[in-house]
Amino acid sequence: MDITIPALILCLPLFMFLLLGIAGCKMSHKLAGWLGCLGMGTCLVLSYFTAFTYYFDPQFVAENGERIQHTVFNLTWLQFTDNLTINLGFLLDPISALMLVVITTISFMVHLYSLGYMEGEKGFQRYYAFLSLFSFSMLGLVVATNIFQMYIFWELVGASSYLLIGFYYTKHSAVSASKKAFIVTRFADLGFLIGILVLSYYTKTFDFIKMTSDPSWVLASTEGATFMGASVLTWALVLIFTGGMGKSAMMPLHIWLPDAMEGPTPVSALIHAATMVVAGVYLVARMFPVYMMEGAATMFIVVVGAATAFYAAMVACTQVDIKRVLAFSTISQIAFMMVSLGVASLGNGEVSHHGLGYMASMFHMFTHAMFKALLFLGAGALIHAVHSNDYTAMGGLRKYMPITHWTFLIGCLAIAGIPPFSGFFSKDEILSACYAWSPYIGMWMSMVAALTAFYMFRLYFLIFWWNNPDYGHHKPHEAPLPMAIPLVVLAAVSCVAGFIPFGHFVTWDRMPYDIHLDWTIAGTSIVVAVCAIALAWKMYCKENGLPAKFKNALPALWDWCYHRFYWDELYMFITHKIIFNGICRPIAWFDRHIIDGTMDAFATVTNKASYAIRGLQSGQVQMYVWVYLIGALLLAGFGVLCLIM
Amino acid sequence: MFSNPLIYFVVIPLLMLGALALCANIKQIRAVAVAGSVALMALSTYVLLEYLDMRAAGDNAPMLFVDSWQWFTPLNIHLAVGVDGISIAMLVLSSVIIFAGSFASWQIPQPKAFFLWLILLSTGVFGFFISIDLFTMFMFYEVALIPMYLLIGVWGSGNKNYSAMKLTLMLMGGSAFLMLGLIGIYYHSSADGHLTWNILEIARNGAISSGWQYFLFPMTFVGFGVLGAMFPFHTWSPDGHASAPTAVSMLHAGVLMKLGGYGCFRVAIYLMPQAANELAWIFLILTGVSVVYGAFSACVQTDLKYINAYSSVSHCGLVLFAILMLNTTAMTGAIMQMLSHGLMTALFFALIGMIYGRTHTRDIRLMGGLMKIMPYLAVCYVIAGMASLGLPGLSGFVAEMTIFVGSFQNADMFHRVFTIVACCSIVITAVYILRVVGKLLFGPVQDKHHEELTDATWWERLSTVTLIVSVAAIGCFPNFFANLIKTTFSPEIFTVLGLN
Amino acid sequence: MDYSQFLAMKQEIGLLIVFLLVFLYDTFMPRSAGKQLPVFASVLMLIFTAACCFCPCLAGSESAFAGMYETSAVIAAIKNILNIGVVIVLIQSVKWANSEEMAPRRGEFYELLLVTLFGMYLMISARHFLLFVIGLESASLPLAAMVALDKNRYESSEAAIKYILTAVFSSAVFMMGLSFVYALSGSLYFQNIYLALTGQHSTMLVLALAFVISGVGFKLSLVPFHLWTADVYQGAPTSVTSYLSVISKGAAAFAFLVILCQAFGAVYANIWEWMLYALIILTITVGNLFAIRQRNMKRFLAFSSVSQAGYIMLGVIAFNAMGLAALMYYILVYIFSNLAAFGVIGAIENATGKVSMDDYRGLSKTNPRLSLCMMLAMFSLAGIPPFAGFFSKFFIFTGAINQGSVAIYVLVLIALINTIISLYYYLLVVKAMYIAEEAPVVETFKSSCGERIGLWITIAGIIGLGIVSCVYNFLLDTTATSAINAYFM
Amino acid sequence: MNITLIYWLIPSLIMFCCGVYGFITRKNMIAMLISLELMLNAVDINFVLFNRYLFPGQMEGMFFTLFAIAIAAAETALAIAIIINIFRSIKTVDVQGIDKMKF
Repeated sequence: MDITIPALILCLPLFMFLLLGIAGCKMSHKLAGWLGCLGMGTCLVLSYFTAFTYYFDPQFVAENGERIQHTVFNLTWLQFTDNLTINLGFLLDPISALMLVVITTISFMVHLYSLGYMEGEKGFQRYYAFLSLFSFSMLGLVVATNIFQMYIFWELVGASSYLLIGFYYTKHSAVSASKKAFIVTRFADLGFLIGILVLSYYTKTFDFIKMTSDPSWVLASTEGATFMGASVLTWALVLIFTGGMGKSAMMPLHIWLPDAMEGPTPVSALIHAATMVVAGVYLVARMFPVYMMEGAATMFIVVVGAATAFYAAMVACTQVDIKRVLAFSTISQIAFMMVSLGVASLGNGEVSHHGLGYMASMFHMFTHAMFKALLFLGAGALIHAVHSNDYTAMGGLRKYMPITHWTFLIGCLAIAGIPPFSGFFSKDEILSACYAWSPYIGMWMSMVAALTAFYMFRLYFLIFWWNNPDYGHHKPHEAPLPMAIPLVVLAAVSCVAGFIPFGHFVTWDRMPYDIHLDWTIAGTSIVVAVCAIALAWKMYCKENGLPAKFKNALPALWDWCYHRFYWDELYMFITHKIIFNGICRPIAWFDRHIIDGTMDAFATVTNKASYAIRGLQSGQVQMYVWVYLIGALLLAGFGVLCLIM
Repeated sequence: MFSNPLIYFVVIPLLMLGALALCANIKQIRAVAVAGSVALMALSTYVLLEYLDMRAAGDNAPMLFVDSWQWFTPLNIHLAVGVDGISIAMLVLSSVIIFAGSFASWQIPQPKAFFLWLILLSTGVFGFFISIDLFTMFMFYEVALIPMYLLIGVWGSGNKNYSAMKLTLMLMGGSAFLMLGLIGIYYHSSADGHLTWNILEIARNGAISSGWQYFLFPMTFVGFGVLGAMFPFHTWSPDGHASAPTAVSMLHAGVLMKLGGYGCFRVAIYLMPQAANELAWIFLILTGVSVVYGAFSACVQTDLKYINAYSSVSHCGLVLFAILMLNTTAMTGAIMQMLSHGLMTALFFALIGMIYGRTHTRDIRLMGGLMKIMPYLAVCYVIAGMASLGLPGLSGFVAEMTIFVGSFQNADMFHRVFTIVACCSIVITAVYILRVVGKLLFGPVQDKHHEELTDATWWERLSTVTLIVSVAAIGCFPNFFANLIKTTFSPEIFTVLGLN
Repeated sequence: MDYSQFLAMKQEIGLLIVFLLVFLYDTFMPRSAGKQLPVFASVLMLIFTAACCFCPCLAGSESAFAGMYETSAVIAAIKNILNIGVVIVLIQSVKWANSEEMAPRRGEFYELLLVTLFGMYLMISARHFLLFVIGLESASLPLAAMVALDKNRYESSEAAIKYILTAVFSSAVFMMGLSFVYALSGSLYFQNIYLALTGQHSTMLVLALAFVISGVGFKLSLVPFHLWTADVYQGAPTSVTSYLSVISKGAAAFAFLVILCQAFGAVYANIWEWMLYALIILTITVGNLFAIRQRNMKRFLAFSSVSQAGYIMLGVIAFNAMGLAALMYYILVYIFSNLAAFGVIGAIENATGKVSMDDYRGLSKTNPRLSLCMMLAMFSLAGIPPFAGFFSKFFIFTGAINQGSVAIYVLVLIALINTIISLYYYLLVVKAMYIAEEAPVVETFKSSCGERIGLWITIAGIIGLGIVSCVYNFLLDTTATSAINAYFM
Repeated sequence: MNITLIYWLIPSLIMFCCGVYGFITRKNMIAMLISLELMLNAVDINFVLFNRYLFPGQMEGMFFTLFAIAIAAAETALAIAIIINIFRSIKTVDVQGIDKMKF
């Protein structure tokens, strides 16, 4: 495939960033906005074209029907050693093509949406510049040909998410949220970096294709090397996965994501729902053949994922801020994908159930991106309408804003896993993969699915039904056109996306594979979901005392969930009390008073000494002579001493 | 003698000194400063290109433009010059920072005296980087050190008397050890009694016995290390930087501290590889500590310059750390780190000076929301911060990554564990950088009087843009610089260092 | 006896002629012409110095009086160095010598000064202790008179009495030591002593050496024989102080080296190396420690000169040609640097009578040039490149380390660490002049022509002597080929 | 009895020590000068003795003594002159009075 179009896909957003970032302040809001959209639109078209060619052009399919991994270009960016080199390249394979589509779609939708949502905001141009920067980084991340390129763009998406979360930089909460997001992910990235170092030290390569095409060789290269009991490969993979945990907000590194909702809602939709947060999943998928080799690592992934999924779902049931509910649902959904990746392998180099989990995970990533972006944008429309994030300020909105209502409902159905909406299909694949791996994990995940359905509809009912508060003189208004269009488009996608024969496009070994619905599992999960929705309807459809009863029935549980199991408090304690007051301050004190004190002490001692011996110079001749004589004799004595020795 | 381009690195500053002495008014002084720094930049660029051409033409002598003129004949002291990739990188760095610095001190009081001292300092710096004769090297080294005293003492602020004296004495203390080390090297420079000060010859002879290396290596390494802000000899740096005027902080952190790292490599390690190899662990511990230690203590500072000084301790610690790793990649990283740290610290200090010049305070608790008031400076500050916490695309990232990857290639567990310890600094760096950015630039405006402050003037913009562009250049095209530096590690040096 | 051997003493004879001319001028010219005496003397001395520097007849080495007296290229060189110093002192002291209260004693200053210089010549050239003692005494006794020259100032006389008493005491001890040496070796000829002492090491010899060293160390003001220095420097008229601090110190240093090498060289390794070792450490350290707290500039420089003497001694302990060359070079540079400092001090004292460091505050604002000279002098004394002091220090260390033993490395390290202390107090002066914010004490004034010329010369030396390598090269070549090398091992 | 060198050396040593003692203890500067003379004379005696007993063949010690005596005289004269000068200005010859310059 010729190089220009992929290169353009990467360069266009970067160029837009520079253009809007440098010249933006001179432009009018409108111009900047439309420029941004134009750039992203072109990018969208180009990447659709690329993806299309990749999937449907026979030249990318080998004789045995395997889709080949195609490196469009791979430029040397920084050479460390002869075989360790950072390349900037463009790797085209099923998942990267998939991600190209997802990213550009969502990004374009958000660009469009923001025209309405961010209208008249101060720093509108800056906002679009940052959006372009983010799109650039994310695209670079997904097409990375080597793990270090991924790390580079990994950092860049972190930075642009920092900038976008802190977009309202005069708001304290926004600033601290952005800081939190950056530092937590930075911490995770440290793990990622060390993982890369360890892996590259043994494999002597960063290149994905090299590593994944023959993972047994990776295993061999680290053969026998262990560190603190575990094999270094386990260490490396777990550490790399830590990076993924950070970006994808897995427990215990999830705490930044809810706060990240301080950013503008479209940003949350783009970064913190659809694209950046799935980077972790993407990373693991990218390295999947290597992870397959290492049972411990995959087990770790499954455990973390399962725990996170349940935890987030629990918390989501109690949150008041609608964006937070969505944030936690995102966490839990990503956990789904992680688990599904984990269960795709048996850890001994074999895949379980034909690697269904892998495909399911990617599938869910795709569908989830769509409906979660839809939900967030809907939430944005609501917030835009009632100027508050809390459902307590909403209620009965279905009458005021029908489009939002219907699209939001579609989103909820999709995530709850009701056929024929897209979520149903992907989630069903995941569940069947889980059951195939181990029934316990399967049941666990079904329970989480139930919870998901419950809290989503809790949210839905609380917003659109529940009661009819008096909105006073300014009634909530329907979203303006530029905001409405993306909602509709995404809703449409969420309706049909489930019918894509996904197995033909994305599988772990890139061989086509037929999805067949396992109706026993599908059926049960539908039933479960419906029950959950019914419960939600019972509790929240009309204003009533049930929720309060519920709350009072299990106060402890409710408190813990409401306070997100006190994770933030724990982190506050560790960072402020222990690290800040327990390490930094003592060190600073030590530096000023001990190290520097010693240096000053030299000077002081010298001064003291010079004061102490001043008596020698008493001004008395006889004293002088006396010193002289003693000196001479001592000198003689010293000489004799030396003579004896 | 004047056919060699290198000599002009000393001649131009001297001419500038002469011209400055004749200047009558501020306009002329500025003209001289700008013209001179531009000339230096042009010269360094010219040398860079020439050098690359010659390398491309297959000239793999350890140093190029080598030339040497008799000075003190009986002692075999020469004025010997020569450059390799590292020195050229340093020369370019210095010229850029001097250029930026002379714009940053556009409105300094008593400009004449100030620029006289500043240029004297830069004379020392350039002389140090071009000379390959231990004696002249040491001479220029001290020439570069002493003007600091007056620059800080006269134009400084705060507790300047104390800081200036402390800085001067501590650095001179370092050079005391250094002098002994150098003389010692001279007397063991050759087996056949034909003693020499010339680095290349000493390296070629490799006659320093291991016993003496054990004695001389620490001497020289500590001697230079003091200027490289090596723990525990770094305490001059916070006070010194805090009191120094803007341009001096820029030059000092940007260039002068590099003399330390450069000397450690060029003298201590290059001439005494064996001791370097066997004693490295001691200094690895020290520097590894100072990387983390500096970062931690930066987290709680409230004075902008203190924060920066401590981050310098951390970053320069990384330089020495990487040099001690004794492998090509890590050393390349060390040199790139010198470049990157030089540029971004200079940028930091320039911005701090500009902010201080407006708000008259450096206490981050008394400032806030500057992004609203002086967006240009604020944005530059954010960029500098991003460079410092290692954002890809800016210089910090490539340097640090090269260091980490290089250091981690060491077969020995100890080195790798310490590399991981050093890696942790990237998180702590993020913490203190974001803390400052958040407190200083974001949030609501703290002090109502700051509302009517102005944004950067054209000369401030020029000086910052220069630095930012260079930072970005390194960050975006690292391979160019990496290769430039790698040209240094020609086979001869491999043999000397026992690398492969 | 063969009177032609007097011709060996060319420089002494020349000096005597200068002395006589000055003496006759002073005696027989009318009082009105007295005001020209300083210029006359300076010019004469200048001519004489120039002649000595460029006359080829001094290159050869001769000896006279059965080897009591010896001259050679090296010796001629050190004498020329002293001459140069004297010329500068004379030029600088013109204004002071022409002042009112000096009018009756103007001539004496010059005569005494020339006589002491003559004595130093003898010290340097003597190869027999009798001649040496004569030189020593004729170099030190007239100095007492010169110190007392300012007879209406009490400090002057106090300084003088302190000086004469301690000087006589020390010479008594010194001669006591000599008597022991005589007893041990049966001769006062250096080379006889050398031969006789070879292989000897008796307690008595050690005692004798200690006494001898103390005697010369007194003139060099080595700790603990230095206590007179500060008071005398402070009390004496500034011109005399500058003369005392550089010329007599330089002569004594060289003579010290000659004695230790040519007479006692045989017992270097096991006896006086270590004595000197201890003395050097003491001298440098104690001198520095005292200097830190001085506020009176002359007293301050006194202590700084004490520690400088310690550095000079490194050239002696080096016990090799490089050390000798470095010592001579150091003396030369030290002459220029110290005289620059004293030139400024004298100029300010003559103009305002202020000698305290506190009075130098803000001097750079009122008298920028003087303060610049002072700063350069301080930097040179502290050994900051590119000024000559740096080179002299570097070379003296190089020479010392050339001796090779590890102990010397330690010694040099101690010396180097002391340079930090010295840098501290030299910077104090710079700080007072440039950094102190207080209002200037000394108002702007115009220094006299002589002072200005003197300062120009010294500054030129400070800047030139290092950069222009030929001086040191010349010294090292001469010493490397001189006969004294026979005594080094 | 046969009078050996040692019999002569002891008195000279005693003289020297007396000189030192006097120099360090007496307050009157004239007295200090006298003690100085004692020391110098002790030195002279030494030289003469060594010459006479150890190296009878030659005269170096004798000559040295002659010169030493002359030098001693010169010193004393000079010292007394200065003492008188001091006496003029502060009307005392007490050595402990002259410590204006110290530390």
